[in-house]
Amino acid sequence: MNILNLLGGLAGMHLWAIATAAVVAAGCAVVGTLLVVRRMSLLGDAISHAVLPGIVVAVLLGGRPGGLWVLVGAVVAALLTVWLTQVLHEGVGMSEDAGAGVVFTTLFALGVVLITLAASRIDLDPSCVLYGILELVPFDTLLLGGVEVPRAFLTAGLVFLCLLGGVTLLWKEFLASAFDPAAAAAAGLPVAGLTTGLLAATALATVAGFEAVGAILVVAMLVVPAAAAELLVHRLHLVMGVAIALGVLGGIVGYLAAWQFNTSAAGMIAVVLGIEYALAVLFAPGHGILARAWAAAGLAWRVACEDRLAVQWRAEEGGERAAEAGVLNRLVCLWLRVSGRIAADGRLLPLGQTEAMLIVRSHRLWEAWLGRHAELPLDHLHPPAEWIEHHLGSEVRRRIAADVGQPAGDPHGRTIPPEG
Amino acid sequence: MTGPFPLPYNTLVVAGGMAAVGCAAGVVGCLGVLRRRSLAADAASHATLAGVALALAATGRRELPVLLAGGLLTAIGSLVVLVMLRRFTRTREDAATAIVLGVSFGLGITLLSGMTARGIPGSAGLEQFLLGQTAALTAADAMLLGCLSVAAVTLVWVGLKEVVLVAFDAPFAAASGWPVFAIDTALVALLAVMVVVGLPAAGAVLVTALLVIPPSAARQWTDRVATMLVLSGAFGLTAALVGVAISAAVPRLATGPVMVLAAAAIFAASFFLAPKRGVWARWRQQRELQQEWSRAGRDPTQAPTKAAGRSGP
Amino acid sequence: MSRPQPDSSPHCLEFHDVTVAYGRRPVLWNIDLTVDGPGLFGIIGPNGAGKSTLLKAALGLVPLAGGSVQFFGQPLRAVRTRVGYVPQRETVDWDFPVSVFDVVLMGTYARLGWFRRPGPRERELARDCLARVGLADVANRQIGRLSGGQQQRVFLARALAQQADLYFLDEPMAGVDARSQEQIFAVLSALRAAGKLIVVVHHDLRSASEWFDRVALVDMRLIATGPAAEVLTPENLQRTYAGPLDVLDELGRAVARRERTP
Amino acid sequence: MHRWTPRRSPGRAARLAGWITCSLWGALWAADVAAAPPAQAPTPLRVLATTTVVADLVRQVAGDLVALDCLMGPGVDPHSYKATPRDADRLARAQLVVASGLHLEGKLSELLGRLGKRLPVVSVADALPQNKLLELAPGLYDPHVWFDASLWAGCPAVLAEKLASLDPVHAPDYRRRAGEYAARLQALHGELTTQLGAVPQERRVLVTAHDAFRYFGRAYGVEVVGVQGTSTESEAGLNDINRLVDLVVERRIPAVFVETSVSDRNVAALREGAAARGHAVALGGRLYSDSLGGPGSGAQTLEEALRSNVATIVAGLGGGESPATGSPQP
Repeated sequence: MNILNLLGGLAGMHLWAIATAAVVAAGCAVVGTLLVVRRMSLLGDAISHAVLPGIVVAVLLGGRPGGLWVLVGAVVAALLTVWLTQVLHEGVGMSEDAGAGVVFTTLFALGVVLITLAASRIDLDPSCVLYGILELVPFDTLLLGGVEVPRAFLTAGLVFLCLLGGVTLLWKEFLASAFDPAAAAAAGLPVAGLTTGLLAATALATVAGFEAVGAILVVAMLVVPAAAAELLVHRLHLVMGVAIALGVLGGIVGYLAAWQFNTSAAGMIAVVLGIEYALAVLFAPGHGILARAWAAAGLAWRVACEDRLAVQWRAEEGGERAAEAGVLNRLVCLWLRVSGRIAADGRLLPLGQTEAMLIVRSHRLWEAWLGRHAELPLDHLHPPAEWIEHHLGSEVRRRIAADVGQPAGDPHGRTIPPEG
Repeated sequence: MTGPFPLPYNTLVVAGGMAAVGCAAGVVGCLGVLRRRSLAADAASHATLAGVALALAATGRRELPVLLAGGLLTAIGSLVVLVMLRRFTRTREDAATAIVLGVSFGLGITLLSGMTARGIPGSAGLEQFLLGQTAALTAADAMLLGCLSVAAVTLVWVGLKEVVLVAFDAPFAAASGWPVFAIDTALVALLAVMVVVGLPAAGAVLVTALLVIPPSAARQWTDRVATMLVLSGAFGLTAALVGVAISAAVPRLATGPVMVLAAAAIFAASFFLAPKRGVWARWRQQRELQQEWSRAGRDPTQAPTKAAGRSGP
Repeated sequence: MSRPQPDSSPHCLEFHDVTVAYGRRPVLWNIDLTVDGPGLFGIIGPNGAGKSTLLKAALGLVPLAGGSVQFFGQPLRAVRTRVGYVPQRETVDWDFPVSVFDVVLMGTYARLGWFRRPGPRERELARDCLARVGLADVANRQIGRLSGGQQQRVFLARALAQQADLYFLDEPMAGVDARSQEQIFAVLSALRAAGKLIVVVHHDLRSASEWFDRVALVDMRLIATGPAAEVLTPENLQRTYAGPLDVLDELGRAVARRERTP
Repeated sequence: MHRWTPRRSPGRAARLAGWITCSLWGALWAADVAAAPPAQAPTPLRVLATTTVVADLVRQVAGDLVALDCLMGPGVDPHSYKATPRDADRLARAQLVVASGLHLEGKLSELLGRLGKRLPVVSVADALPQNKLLELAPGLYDPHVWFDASLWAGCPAVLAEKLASLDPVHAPDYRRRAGEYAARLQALHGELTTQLGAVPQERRVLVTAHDAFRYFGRAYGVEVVGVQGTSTESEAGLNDINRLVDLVVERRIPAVFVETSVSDRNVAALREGAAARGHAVALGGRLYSDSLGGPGSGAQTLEEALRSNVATIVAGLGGGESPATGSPQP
């Protein structure tokens, strides 16, 4: 039974399960982005634990798992968590994370005790809270317009739409309070209200996800896509879009992988989200590990080429001849020849000549600047100039030249080539 | 053979094991809270599940030491990943902790479920590590937990001044030559050991409570680290014993969660009643100050005699 | 321990072509500075000039991108116990459960080494240091219950307990009431009289000229150094506080992004 | 700064994600209609049994006339069963789902009730007369009915009728085999009763890891106690273990038993507690409770499992004079 067989013989059921996972992931991504950006991820973790007693009490009072009352119970439990953490923080000056730690572990323990005490009357069992039953969601359906729609999908879909709607409506408020809460409050935005709203939304997303992937794995869905998106793009609305996409993708690939390896879908989805995050760390444009390694290699190559040109220019200027041997040097010479900067015998061609002149000019101008602005003895000037020559552009060179009074020679007396 | 007091054997064994774990968790937890590493311990505790599953898959044996050893490996592994995330990525610490927590727990469940689906013998019972299986503690288990707890507390007492120095003022510690990163790593490793020792007691999800609640309660009573350690150990021990007692009295009640609730009760009491820091004490102080001012207000010459509370900057 | 003779011995403190970068962005460029004891040496410059970074780089709290720092002619590792440090106040959680006396005792930990507990000799020393900064009466109070000035003096007492020959103080006068400033300065003068070298990061120009024997003007690079009277001239101050910073900023960004400046 | 997603206004990025979800939903609606199961299956009926016990029942009643698949393998505890996507796939493919019923399968049983609308489902134990069942709590019955062979004998007929309605061609075979199997079960019932008679009355106390043997106790006059409750979900409390240690010591019970699908740490703690009170309790052996043995275990059918259980119990509880320290059979 390989993947193709799965897609071919699909009885629609797997698609419903995947769709549910995707919608839950999307809802979590919407809220998760704001949590991660406002450094409240651990509140997301706390809430996903603390909703348990809220849910259990709601079910004990007769609410159906996944029904309206359970949503209310969870939101109340979430807000209680946040309020208690605040009371501890202001009451006795406990740090936020220790306070949250005390509150959510206590509430979770209360939830577990309630479940075991009332085990006979309700069919909630502790491990189903932790696992979720995504696989069996398609069997619990409602008739909607002639089509059997899983109840969990409807709940999750509804939650996703109102989260998306709420966030899009209050977009600028969330953006302002996320970026700089103090300024937003000063500008009259109800930052406290927005925060409470965000945490209530987190509780909603947790409950929507609770039945599908279990309370704990909702943490993965809340935080991981948003954290990965934050590495890839830098505008808040893009981060949210990418987070939704990563969440949905994680849900789909996770479910298929779970089918392939015959294991829990919720667990595999969390693992796939983890892999997505690792890939984001690796391939993020700009500051990703590969991007940084690529840029470092690029710089090293540029420095080697420019040093070679400068050495050649100084040799032709009658200065010291330092022909470096070595593999890198041969590679650089090969490239310089191919790119028409030096001739076959190593002499500078016009293109090489102008570039080399600019490098030496940067070098000697920087030595002049250091001589003037920093108390450095003569023999200390060369190493910093050797480093800065590769980073000085024409406009800044012009400013330095003006600042040091257009000197003809550098502090060592060698002439500074013109800008040309 | 009824012992000196007619407590059943199992209750004694469980009480002994859990008392040691509760006390050690309280003591080590103090340093975790002071160094703001307790939520990293939460991530480590969720990671133990994957370790337990791997240990069973690798060795096929179900004895507690084997499973706990597996749990320790992944707990420390998750803390290493956490450090690497903080150093090599732009992701902030709270998000990184949540990532490690969520993904490692997901991995644990994936492994467990995969093994059960493949009918690997004994994998069915591993869920007990999620919520703790205290009542089924045998003497050998209790002995193991006891020794680890005593070792942890001794380590804390021996290296106390180094850890407190680093927790209080890391730059000063580094400047005066202490290897701050090494001391931090040792503390986090000790937290991971305590997470694993606490696993059978409270389970992967609640073991953080044993490391966070007693120290937070102890902090309300004292301004000295040494006293805080002793108090936190005592609170952890008391919570454990109360949890065991209740679990022995009421049928069908798991010991782990009850221990956590007992610790929470102790914390609540400390939160309100502690002298100086407690809410009631502060409220009383506030009221006295207002009364003095109002009296002074009526009689301008008689300013308040003693400056109550802290003379703020 | 014999005190090094000023002329023949190596410099108390020597920065040799020190460059410091946060991430890839340089904040201190090629600092070359030698300081001889004893005396009060001020590091002066505008905010964000990298003054306290220079201090932290010397103590190894921030990695050096280039160059080296020597203490009494040796690397810091060899002479750790001869160097005292007073960090900035906001680096610490003032709700931490320790008393004033405990904090000062921490100054003695370095000489005690691993696992040994402070004994009566260390306690006596701590009490003496507390007396020297005039805080003997609040020894058992939790540090959070002190004023800003008192907290700063606790840090100073802790440094005294290190019994060092060279002291680094990072903005000791920031946010401190006038009376405490005088008390701190009195202690520093006493140290100078005892032949110690005290290096202080300071931002207030007015008090700089009267307090310090020698100063260094720093703004991402070393502008001038020497006796306070000669260095604190209007021309130097103008170069420090209104110097051509934009060049260094542009360069810093270019280096960070591995590109050329525009 | 390289940017791989085009610059969009806030609403449009979110709408893009919304659009993806909708198109996904549309595609699945079409796939659902196209892949509806064909009405009448010419090939053998695809039957999915939930537990190994139920699978054995289907095998006995239908033999090779149906393509039988079992959801939970040997050694899997039905109370805490977690479906994987592939299990859900097997559920959806089945033409008839046979479950044990009375909420044995935990969360799954509730969903099987709803699945009934789209797919024929039969819970054999639900059909048994309620007056014969043991009530744990109002409306909640002990689901372990297969330990009373005579009671379980009522189930083959229920299954046969369901199979007949779905596969009328073989209806007579189903009814005949159901009748034969019911008769064999009744005979087995008698046989087990006589075997257990060998154990003296005061030693007939069966202590096991979880409370699955109430029907067995009622049927064969054995007092039954489980460390954990009827569902392995509710974790054993210290109170339960202490209570059992007292029972084992006072009644001087020679052996206690572990089960294939339940963690045996509870029983280990129980034996240690009793030993501390000076009463050495042997480990009587491993019983088959919620799941039968795997291939080659000698207990693949219910009959073999019951016989193996009784043999282990008789050996453990002292059919002879001294409590034989039975080595735990696989």
